[in-house]
Amino acid sequence: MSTAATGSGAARPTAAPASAPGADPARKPTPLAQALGQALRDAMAEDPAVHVLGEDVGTLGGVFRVTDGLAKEFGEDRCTDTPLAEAGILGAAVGMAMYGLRPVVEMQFDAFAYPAFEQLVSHVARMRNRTRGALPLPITVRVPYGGGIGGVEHHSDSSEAYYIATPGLHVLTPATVADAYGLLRQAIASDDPVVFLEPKRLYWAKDTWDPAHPTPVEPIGRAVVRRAGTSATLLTYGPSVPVCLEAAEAARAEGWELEVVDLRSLVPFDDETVCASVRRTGRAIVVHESGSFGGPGGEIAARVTERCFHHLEAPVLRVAGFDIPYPPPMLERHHLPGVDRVLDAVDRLQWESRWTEGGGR
Amino acid sequence: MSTAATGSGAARPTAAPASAPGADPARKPTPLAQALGQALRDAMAEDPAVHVLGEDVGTLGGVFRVTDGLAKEFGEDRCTDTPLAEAGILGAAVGMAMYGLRPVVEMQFDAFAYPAFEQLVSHVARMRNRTRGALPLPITVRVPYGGGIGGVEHHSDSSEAYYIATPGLHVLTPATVADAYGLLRQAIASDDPVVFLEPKRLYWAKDTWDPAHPTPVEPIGRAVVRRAGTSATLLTYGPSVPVCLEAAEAARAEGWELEVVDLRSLVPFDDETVCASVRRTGRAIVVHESGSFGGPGGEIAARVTERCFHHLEAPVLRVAGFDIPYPPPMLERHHLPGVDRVLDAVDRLQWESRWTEGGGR
Amino acid sequence: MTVLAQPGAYRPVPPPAWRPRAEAAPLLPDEEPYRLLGTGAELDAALLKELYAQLVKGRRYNQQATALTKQGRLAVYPSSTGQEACEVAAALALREQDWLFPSYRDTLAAVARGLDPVQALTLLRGDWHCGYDPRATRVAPLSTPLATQLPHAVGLAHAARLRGDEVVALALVGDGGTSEGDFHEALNFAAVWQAPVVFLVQNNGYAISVPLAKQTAAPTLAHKAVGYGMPGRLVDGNDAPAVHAVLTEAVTRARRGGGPTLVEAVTYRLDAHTNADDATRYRDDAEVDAWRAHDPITLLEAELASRDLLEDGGTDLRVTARDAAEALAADLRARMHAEPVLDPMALFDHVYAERTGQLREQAEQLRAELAAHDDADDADHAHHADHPDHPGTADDAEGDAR
Amino acid sequence: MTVLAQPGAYRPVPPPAWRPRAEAAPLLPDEEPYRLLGTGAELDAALLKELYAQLVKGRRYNQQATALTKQGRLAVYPSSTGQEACEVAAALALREQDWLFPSYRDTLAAVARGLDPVQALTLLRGDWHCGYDPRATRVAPLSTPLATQLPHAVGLAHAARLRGDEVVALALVGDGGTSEGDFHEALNFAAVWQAPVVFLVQNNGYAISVPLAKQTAAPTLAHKAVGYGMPGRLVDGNDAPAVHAVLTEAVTRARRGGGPTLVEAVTYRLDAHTNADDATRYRDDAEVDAWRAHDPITLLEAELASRDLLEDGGTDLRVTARDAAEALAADLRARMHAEPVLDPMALFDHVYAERTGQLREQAEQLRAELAAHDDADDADHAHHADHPDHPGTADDAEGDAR
Ligand SMILES: Cc1ncc(C[n+]2csc(CCOP(=O)(O)OP(=O)(O)O)c2C)c(N)n1
Ligand SMILES: Cc1ncc(C[n+]2csc(CCOP(=O)(O)OP(=O)(O)O)c2C)c(N)n1
Ligand SMILES: [Mg+2]
Ligand SMILES: [Mg+2]
Repeated sequence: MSTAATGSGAARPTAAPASAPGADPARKPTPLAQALGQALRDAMAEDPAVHVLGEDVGTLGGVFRVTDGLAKEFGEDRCTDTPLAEAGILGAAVGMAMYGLRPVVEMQFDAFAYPAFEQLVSHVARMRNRTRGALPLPITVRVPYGGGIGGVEHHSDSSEAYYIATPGLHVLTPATVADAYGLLRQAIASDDPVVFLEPKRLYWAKDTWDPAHPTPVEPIGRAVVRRAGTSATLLTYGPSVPVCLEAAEAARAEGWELEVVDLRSLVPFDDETVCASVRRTGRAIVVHESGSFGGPGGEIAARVTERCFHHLEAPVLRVAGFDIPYPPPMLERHHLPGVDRVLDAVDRLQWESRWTEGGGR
Repeated sequence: MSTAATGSGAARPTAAPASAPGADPARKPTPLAQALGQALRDAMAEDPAVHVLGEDVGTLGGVFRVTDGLAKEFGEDRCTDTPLAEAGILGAAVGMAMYGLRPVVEMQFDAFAYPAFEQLVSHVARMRNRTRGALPLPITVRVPYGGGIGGVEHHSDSSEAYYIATPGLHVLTPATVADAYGLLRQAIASDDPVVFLEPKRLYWAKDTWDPAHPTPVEPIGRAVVRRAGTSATLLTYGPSVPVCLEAAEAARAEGWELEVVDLRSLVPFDDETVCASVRRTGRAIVVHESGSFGGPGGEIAARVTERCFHHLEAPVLRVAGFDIPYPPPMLERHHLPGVDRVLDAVDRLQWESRWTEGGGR
Repeated sequence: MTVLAQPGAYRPVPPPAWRPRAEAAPLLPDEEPYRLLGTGAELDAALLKELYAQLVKGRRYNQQATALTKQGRLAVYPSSTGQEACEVAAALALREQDWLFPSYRDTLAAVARGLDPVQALTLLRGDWHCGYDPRATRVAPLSTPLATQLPHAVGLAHAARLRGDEVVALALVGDGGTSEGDFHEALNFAAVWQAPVVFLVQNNGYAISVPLAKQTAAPTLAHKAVGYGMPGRLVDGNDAPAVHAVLTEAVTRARRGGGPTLVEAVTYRLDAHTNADDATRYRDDAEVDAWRAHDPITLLEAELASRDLLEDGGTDLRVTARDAAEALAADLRARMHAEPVLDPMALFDHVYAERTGQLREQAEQLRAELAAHDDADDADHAHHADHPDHPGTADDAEGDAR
Repeated sequence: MTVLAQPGAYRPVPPPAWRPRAEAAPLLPDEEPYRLLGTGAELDAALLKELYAQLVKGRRYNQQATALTKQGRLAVYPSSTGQEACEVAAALALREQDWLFPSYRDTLAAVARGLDPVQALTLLRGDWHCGYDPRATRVAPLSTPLATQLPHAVGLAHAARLRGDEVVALALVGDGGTSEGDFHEALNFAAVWQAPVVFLVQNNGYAISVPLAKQTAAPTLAHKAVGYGMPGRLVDGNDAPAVHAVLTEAVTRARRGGGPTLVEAVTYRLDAHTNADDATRYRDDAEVDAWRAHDPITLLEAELASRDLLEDGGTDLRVTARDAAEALAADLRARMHAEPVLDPMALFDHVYAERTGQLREQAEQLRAELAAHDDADDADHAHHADHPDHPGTADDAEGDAR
């Protein structure tokens, strides 16, 4: 993974001690999962109200080892192995938050968050609004999502469409090690509930990073240009960010300079950064693993078109997973949007002037 | 409600006895809820495998009285009051369907379908695919949806965004009495699982209709033009269909001839009918009650734009509910997209020639 | 099952997995619902009087609220008439710092705890979802999605215990609600965590139209407790001092670190499910009449009479109670007849701590619409409001549909 | 709680709502897990031999499947080593027409029922989700989302009963799975409907790393049964004839219309959770060793020896069993080493009865990609395949991430 560049825009510091990045010799290749663990550790150390709970998060440290060591360091009351019941976990977290704690809930895999759907939609997302602000719920729900790790069925869903359609939730997803740390710290510090989507297949991806001086990152609600370009904009997030960066690199050989925007925050959505890029390039492709129909790409394409219609040289295209149940491990590579599929879409961006076409425009 | 017109296209007959509509003196104003009940009754009479189950569907006949009389007529084994547990209801329906029955499940209100979300997404939607076709699940899940009936919180959600983003489900929603009957019969007859969204505030809306000779309707997967027009296309469904028809009528006074397309079937989606209309009119607005962000409108706008880009004189606009938890009864009229909001959007369809604008096009 | 001889030749070292974690017997409920009225048990006179006054007030509150639905002042009202003993006892069993987790039927419990009835009824009036500050009142928002409030109660009680606070959470749920998965998960968490929480199931015999026999095959709902490793208690839900005693004991036990309790109070909903419901469709008068004969107020009044507690220095408790109840009803009526002050722009408040860009845009849109509408109103504009200000119940909605 | 005097002066007409619906005592499990081995009980020699042969085969199957993960031939394998008595007894307790509802750990039960192991392992190999026809085999797809298969079993059993067929459904779930809401809802539906279904909880002491004590505070999991109004049975899950006897009795009762049963079999998972799990992180060797001493195969072999049933006319049961097990392993190994035939276009099959327009477009897209890829492969094209054909487990995935 080569996505450590912080991108454009002034980075605002997170709660973590900021530092001059690059100056520190302690920066070393760090897997994304480790940065997530560090974020939990630092948040727990800083604020005794932060509690971690979920299945196997304690003794085992989570099946992805993100919570490794927390129970030992902070005690089982702060990092708690719960009974195996997701609605119960999230429901208990609601009560804990009502009493002033800041629970961080781990769902073991994306599809295993579904049992908690009612709690999430009917309570977590709405409690602040229902109570006219009296009862904000600072809950972070960590959901490992997406495929590419050879998991059997129900272990590789991309469930973001469900969450972004639920007002009251913030929906974040990091694609870099710095964001894994920085966004998770921001999520925990936020007084709003956050669905924090962790791209499973990037857990072991590494960036150069210093746990003692985490790189400051952009705040929630801001997208970041990970690679500047002029030909077209790739709008993407999470596990598809490295794919897009690789595609942009490959596209250069064919004469295209693709701009890659890492959305980071699906809700709130950064119309400003996204539209600025698309207005500049005139062409855009949304790339995500989630199915296409009813997926986030539709929203993104629609809103970009509403806002940038007269700047568009071609319709905003979508490169996404197929509209099928997530495939078995041996076939998933055919499902996942890869570099080739992105490049094929770039091909279809109507590079011939549209004026030469017969259409009604 | 004045939406009885069947619209364009040859109507294919449903399983119900077809007749020459209009010829029968038995046609009389019939509420939509009653047509739904009739569809259940006829399906149960025709096929002993059809079973209805849910909370209060038996003795009470459902809180909206849609299943009124079925338990008496077919016995409690065919129309069953279940314990109060939605995951259990849908999960049991899965098992019943595995054994060859055709369960029709009633969820009492939209938000009370959420406890069954895991069963729906992880099993109902995927069972056919998981088993390579060996285990299709002909389950119909009836979900009363939407607002406008003065319901307190959790009684007025529009949850279609969740269902359309789930491959393996058909998602249907009637807006006319004929469709209430015809689409529900088709849903029950379908070997695929169907989420059948019933617009709550149209339950008491009436069309002229004859229960003995139900008007044949278009098949699943087909949209229907409810009102022809040339200025712009309103793409809509369910509770917003009457709103759009009324808006179209009002717009005529201002010189606009709006075409109104009732989508009926969100999955599968009828690109053909929709795009034919938009290519003709050059302008489109998607209208629905569901929240805008991540809602069906994004998908519809995006795919119409992908397919009709060079025919569009303006970006496809969206008129939708706000991105807020569904409001309390006294405020819901400010939330629901009404005639004024549709007309405002029509105003914004860039009627001045775009060539006179300074933009990049 | 067939009991075969088990001479016990084979005795594995009992592995930790299956050593019984608790003795089952003490967790099982008594055979008969616990009762105090008519038993001659020693009872605190002041408590009996307080309960009586609250029951009378509670009944009047239920009647007044139901009347308000007819006047279009409440969107809907799920009455707890007949269940006042449970509602009132739940409120009185708690201390100031404790939390109440009501379901949608339990506004009375909140009112008996001291909540302003107008605030308690906000949800059902329809001007907002929750009309009070849960933290200030220690009353959680009324829960419409059944049983979903139970894990909240567990989490809150657990958090309080971790903080070292002596807080108990009391959560209310109906017989129907016990079938939901959330009930199961909440009780299990509570027992595993030994959280200071008390679950009160008001078994009123029906979940809307569905009778208990179609809801469960359990001997009693209290028997569910043993499956979680907590005590289950069965109490006559129309015997106010008995409910109060059982709950107080459970609350005290919880406060002392003894863990959760499941209490089943057997009672009956004398009114329909809500004002919009027609109860004659699913139950007959004889059954209702049988329960009317065991009205919690009548029972308690008889007890007070038998103990000579109805009159006290010239004042008749019945009169005092009725007067207080009338005062509450009159005040409620008056205040509910005032139009609530509604600000449509509030729709965008508190969705998030700060409005997102999306919401700012939508708020601007609504503001413009409202302004245009005001202008139009002045000009008697043709564009109509789509819906009446006071939407009715489902049955009323016919007039509303187009 | 304090038991106060209840002279019974107040006796309301017992309203239908709270008359106990069943006697509680017969529903409660015995104090000790039920056992047959070593008890001298009368036992069918043929059954003991059959169980033994199946246990040996099952153990070998578990070993072989685990070995296949190391060779990259299975994506993952959750072994049932140590739990073979439960797996095998579950299979043997059923008749031809009955249905088995396995969880993800229970491929062995399916194989013991006669399912082709290669088909049973399809999910875990990763070439498709379910490798067999559930209707033809009366084995439901392995359920990965825990406890979700339980309501399916109830619905199927209920449907069969409505149709008048003598079909019983046996559903398997783990101790962890009992905490899920679906467990609760399924058992409740089963009891209310008196559905012919048997729930077998394999309590192996852990849900991945979480020990039973953090999962439940119940005396035993079998105690949960009384809360639904069904019998709860506790059995030594390493005693194959005991598990078989308890399940057979429950299945027979269900078949005769006697309703559901909850069986808790106390056992132990000797292997790690899956091949990817490191069990030393959460349990110590002493515990594992204690359970190894109660290995179901050793126990049954000792019983056979004590009954002089190991040798039969010159053939040694141990040898026959081992040979049959080796044959199964060899066949499995050979067939699993063959590359599965994969057709990427199958991704679009069976999503619906007919492909939607959306899927037809996407299928065309993939077809074109595959064609281009084939061309490119010939030309040694630079665009790489994003993922290896045989993805590993989570621990292997490091090499997979970019
Ligand atoms: C999750 C959920 N499902 C369904 C409903 C609809 N509903 C409202 S009240 C009710 C019956 C509740 O019965 P019970 O729990 O016994 O409480 P009671 O009404 O008797 O107080 C139902 C089914 C709901 N509110 N929530
Ligand atoms: C709904 C759901 N939540 C979480 C998981 C992840 N998970 C897989 S196995 C497992 C532990 C299961 O424990 P238990 O039920 O005791 O069965 P065992 O593994 O011991 O056979 C967990 C948490 C899952 N598969 N499904
Ligand atoms: Mg009830
Ligand atoms: Mg286990």
